[in-house]
Amino acid sequence: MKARVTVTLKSGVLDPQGKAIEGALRSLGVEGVASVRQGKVFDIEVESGDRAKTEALLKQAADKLLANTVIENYRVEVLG
Amino acid sequence: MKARVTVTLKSGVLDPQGKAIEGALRSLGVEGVASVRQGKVFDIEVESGDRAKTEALLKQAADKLLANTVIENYRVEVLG
Amino acid sequence: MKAAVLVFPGINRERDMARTLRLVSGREPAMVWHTEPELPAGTDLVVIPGGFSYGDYLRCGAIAARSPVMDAVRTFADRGGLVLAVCNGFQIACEAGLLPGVLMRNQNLRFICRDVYLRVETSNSPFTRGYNAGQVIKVPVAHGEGNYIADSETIARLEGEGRVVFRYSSPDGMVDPNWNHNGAINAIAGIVNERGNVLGMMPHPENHVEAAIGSTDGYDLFAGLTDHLAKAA
Amino acid sequence: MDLPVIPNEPPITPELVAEHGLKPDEYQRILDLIGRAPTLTELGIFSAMWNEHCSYKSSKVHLRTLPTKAPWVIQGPGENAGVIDIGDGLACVFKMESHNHPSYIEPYQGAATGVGGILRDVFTMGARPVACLNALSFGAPAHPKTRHLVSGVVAGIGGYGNSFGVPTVGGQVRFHSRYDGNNLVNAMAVGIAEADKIFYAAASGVNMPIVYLGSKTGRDGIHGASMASAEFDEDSDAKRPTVQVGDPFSEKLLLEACLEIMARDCVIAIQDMGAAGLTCSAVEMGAKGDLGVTLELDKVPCREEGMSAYEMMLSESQERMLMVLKPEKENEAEAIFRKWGLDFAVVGHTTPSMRFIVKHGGDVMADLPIKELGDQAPEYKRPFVLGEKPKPVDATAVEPPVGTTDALKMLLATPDLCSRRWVWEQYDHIILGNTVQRPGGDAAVIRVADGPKGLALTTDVTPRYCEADPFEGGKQAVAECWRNLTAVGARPLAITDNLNFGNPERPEIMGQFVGCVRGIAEACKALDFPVVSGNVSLYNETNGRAILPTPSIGGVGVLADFRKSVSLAFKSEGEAIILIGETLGWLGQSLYLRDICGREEGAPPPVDLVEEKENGDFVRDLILSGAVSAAHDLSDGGLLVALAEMAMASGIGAALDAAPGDIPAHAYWFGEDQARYVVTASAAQANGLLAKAQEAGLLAMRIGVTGGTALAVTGEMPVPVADLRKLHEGWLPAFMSGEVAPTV
Ligand SMILES: Nc1ncnc2c1ncn2[C@@H]1O[C@H](COP(=O)(O)OP(=O)(O)O)[C@@H](O)[C@H]1O
Ligand SMILES: [Mg+2]
Repeated sequence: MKARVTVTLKSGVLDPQGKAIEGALRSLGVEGVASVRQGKVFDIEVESGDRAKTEALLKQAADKLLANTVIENYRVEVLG
Repeated sequence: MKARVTVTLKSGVLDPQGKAIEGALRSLGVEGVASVRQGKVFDIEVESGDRAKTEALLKQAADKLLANTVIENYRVEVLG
Repeated sequence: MKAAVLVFPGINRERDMARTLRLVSGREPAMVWHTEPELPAGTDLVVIPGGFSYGDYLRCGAIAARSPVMDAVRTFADRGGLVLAVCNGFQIACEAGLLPGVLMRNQNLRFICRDVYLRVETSNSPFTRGYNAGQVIKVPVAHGEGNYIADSETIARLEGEGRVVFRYSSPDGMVDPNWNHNGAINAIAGIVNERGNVLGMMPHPENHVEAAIGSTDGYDLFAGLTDHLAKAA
Repeated sequence: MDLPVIPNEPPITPELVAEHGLKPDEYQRILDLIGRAPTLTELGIFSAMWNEHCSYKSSKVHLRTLPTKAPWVIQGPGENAGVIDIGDGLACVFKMESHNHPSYIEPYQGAATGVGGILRDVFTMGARPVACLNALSFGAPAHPKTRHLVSGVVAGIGGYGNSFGVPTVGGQVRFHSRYDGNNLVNAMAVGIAEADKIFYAAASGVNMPIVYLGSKTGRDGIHGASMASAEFDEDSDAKRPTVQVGDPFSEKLLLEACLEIMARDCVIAIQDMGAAGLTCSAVEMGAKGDLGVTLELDKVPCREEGMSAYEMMLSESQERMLMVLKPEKENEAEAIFRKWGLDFAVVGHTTPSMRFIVKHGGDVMADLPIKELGDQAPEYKRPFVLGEKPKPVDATAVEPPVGTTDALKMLLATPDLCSRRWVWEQYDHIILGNTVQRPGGDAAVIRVADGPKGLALTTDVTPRYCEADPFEGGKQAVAECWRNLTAVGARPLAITDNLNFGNPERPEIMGQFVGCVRGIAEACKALDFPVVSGNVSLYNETNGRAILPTPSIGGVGVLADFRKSVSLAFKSEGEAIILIGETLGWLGQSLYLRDICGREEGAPPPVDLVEEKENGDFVRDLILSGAVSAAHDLSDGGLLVALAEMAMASGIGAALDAAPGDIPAHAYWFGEDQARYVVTASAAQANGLLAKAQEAGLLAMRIGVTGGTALAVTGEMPVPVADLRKLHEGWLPAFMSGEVAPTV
């Protein structure tokens, strides 16, 4: 099955990259962006064909490695 | 408005990060992951309240900065 | 001193560290591969060196922090063993939960290699007993993600308990945004854990221990450690 | 001979031949050689082996004229990298290579994989890399793509080298509108090995296993026939050839694994997979060892599904190696590679047949004569015209638009003379703990092992000189390189060259190439400074407009004791400043003439190689005997710029005597006469030094004294060194952040 894990910074955690991107967009003449926060996505292919199992597996992957839960949240979507 | 730009590697482009993560998951005992490809998300707040305008603005931002279109694809979603 | 230098795939300053430990203490450190479940018997100092463990892919230090050897390091630190974590080592220590906080991208988003000035905040630590509090030393940095960040509560605790050991400063010891090259909160360059036996720092004292190669300002960190361990033994 | 049966392979059409970059007469040569029409895979293999990049077909006849021998040369051109003896049983292995086109398409990855490629060339020979350098040419700052390219290329070089763990200690950066559509990225790597443990590419022994090591093969960088191959597929987007992505982490593992199996004596032959990947490496291994090679592509570790033989043979996936292992050591080697998490597969074997045979899916996809693939590549004596030599510029006829100090301030803030700190601070230049002289000086100096031996390293070329007079420009590039090594006290040993030019099919471009090579050869001979490795990059042009001829020269010198090297910074107050060499005030092609007077013209300064050698040997002796406290060679910008650099490096100022009356002041201060150095010495040592020079029949004169915090030319307003620094350090960061460059 295919799935996607999306990892984003918790609100309140500073995001220097996002800030820099805001600035860079402005200097490129892209006007009207109020704020940017950067995160990660992981497109994952899983051997199992079972939705619930896949979800559990990816929660495990996210907790153990993909996200740093001190500063990040994650979301798992099984795409099928 | 809130929107999300998702940037992923084009298929066929080597993803050293994804490869390293696959290996790490395996050695952490997370079994059953066939492949991982890593991408980026940008959660963006835009000043305008207009959906079409927002979309156009973010397409511009992605083309100019957020994505490296030589090796990456992107997708813009306006979340409202 | 019986030092163990951890080696993860992609780490690249382990030789620099080993050479410095040899130079200062006169003893060859053990090089310990990341899959080892245990540290060599009698280890009294664990060093997590700099580099790009696992290419710094995913997050700096994230994959290395989950290696088998890190369980042994945790046990060692819990028993009060000394751990020196430099640069990528600092990132690994944070990811492994040995130290609080996170190291984010440098404020200017670029890798920076240059000599910086550090104000030594306390000499009351096995890592800094070779210096005087308030002393300014010059050591190099070489990192892309050294911007120390933690929540305000953690920062307040670190400051309140005197656990900020090194701070980026001007040559005369003033904290000044112009001399804080990576944008770290409160110009934090190095911290210790609650117990004071784990030090994480971004700069590379191991690269400044010989006059012919730049400066000797990093020497006293290792000399102090050697001295401390000799007395403890 | 059985004709190979090639299913699903299209017939070869003239269009396909052209898309593979092969000329009709070259195709005819293929037909004559194999006696039948090639398969697509074979056509791909020929196009890879016979293209300019691999075969050097336009340049070979001229490259043969370069001096490549000296008693200290262990391996000259022809292997992955050159090897020289640096004494005490140690060898220095080094080479420079271009990654120009990929860096224009995708600056970060293009530059990164350029660094990766050259590092592999060095450790393939058994050397541990100890330093990297680079030479970068970008378009005009005002060109809309320039900033993006600078930012990506510099980050890519740093990104790869920093992670791999090698210090990047030097290089060059220049800007000129002639590089607008064709920026240049030349990367150099330097390694150290034991002199009797060098590894080569030539296979030996029949029926030896050929082993594939490193990362998996994907569809990276398959070029030439990209369009052609897409036509044969439904799924053409998924199979689209892609940009190569560098993986410094895997390369670091590959380094450690290779050095480990070399130390265990497992390796007979080794070749990295660079341009044209598997094709080039396998053919070279066989051809150099007078052996045939059979490859079984079904065994090649692939990253993607359904890769064809054609794709596997042409893939340029990075971080891969091919080896011939001692059969009895195969298991030991495999265990080491597995420990480092790398792929290991036996993909073929050597044969006595002198054929290059490629099998895939039970079919023979290629069956070609191996020697002819390499050795019988076409070789051209392309017609060339040597341009007319430009006339010298009469300095007395050049009206100075501004005063001396103002001109200095303006020059220090120009794109070509400003500080490159913004660049080299993104490179880890201190890792390994051996960097004695960091970027910013004349040559970098690194300690070898635990010392006291040191190496000096630099890259140099002045393309505007080469454009005006290729022969003098070629000479000058070598001479400046030699001079930079000398200025830190090193004995120059050998060079690597990276010859970047336009389209060689145009006689005037070929003329530039020939002129530069002749100049390089002449200087190398005169200075006893042989060429041991190099690379040629042609066709650097867009819409008929070529780059400036840019033969980058990378030089290596040795110091018996690195502690004897001196830097260019003034060391203390009250020291005599002494100029060594003759100053005629040569303004032709100078930066003063170009950037202050707006005239890009005239003959470049001639290089007197005898004088160059005498002055250099004299300065080196002074340095090694401890008679001078600082030394700096004179190049771009001339005398006053050099003095400003010495002041800025230390914060110590100087009081300088007025220009002597016999030449115009601006020509004295900014002329770019060659073979000159500035040194400083204590007042006590200065007289002895001047007497010694006189005895040797060399020109040396006291021109001022160090001290204070300003640079003061007699009769001019002194300028604070701090102000000079601000100007010098300001331009590049301001340009890169998108601010308007600071005005003077
Ligand atoms: N791309 C680069 N990478 C690293 N160092 C560089 C680069 N470009 C210039 N430098 C450093 O900046 C200094 C000045 O360069 P340059 O003006 O070319 O020196 P020179 O005139 O002595 O040849 C040198 O130390 C050089 O190594
Ligand atoms: Mg110089």
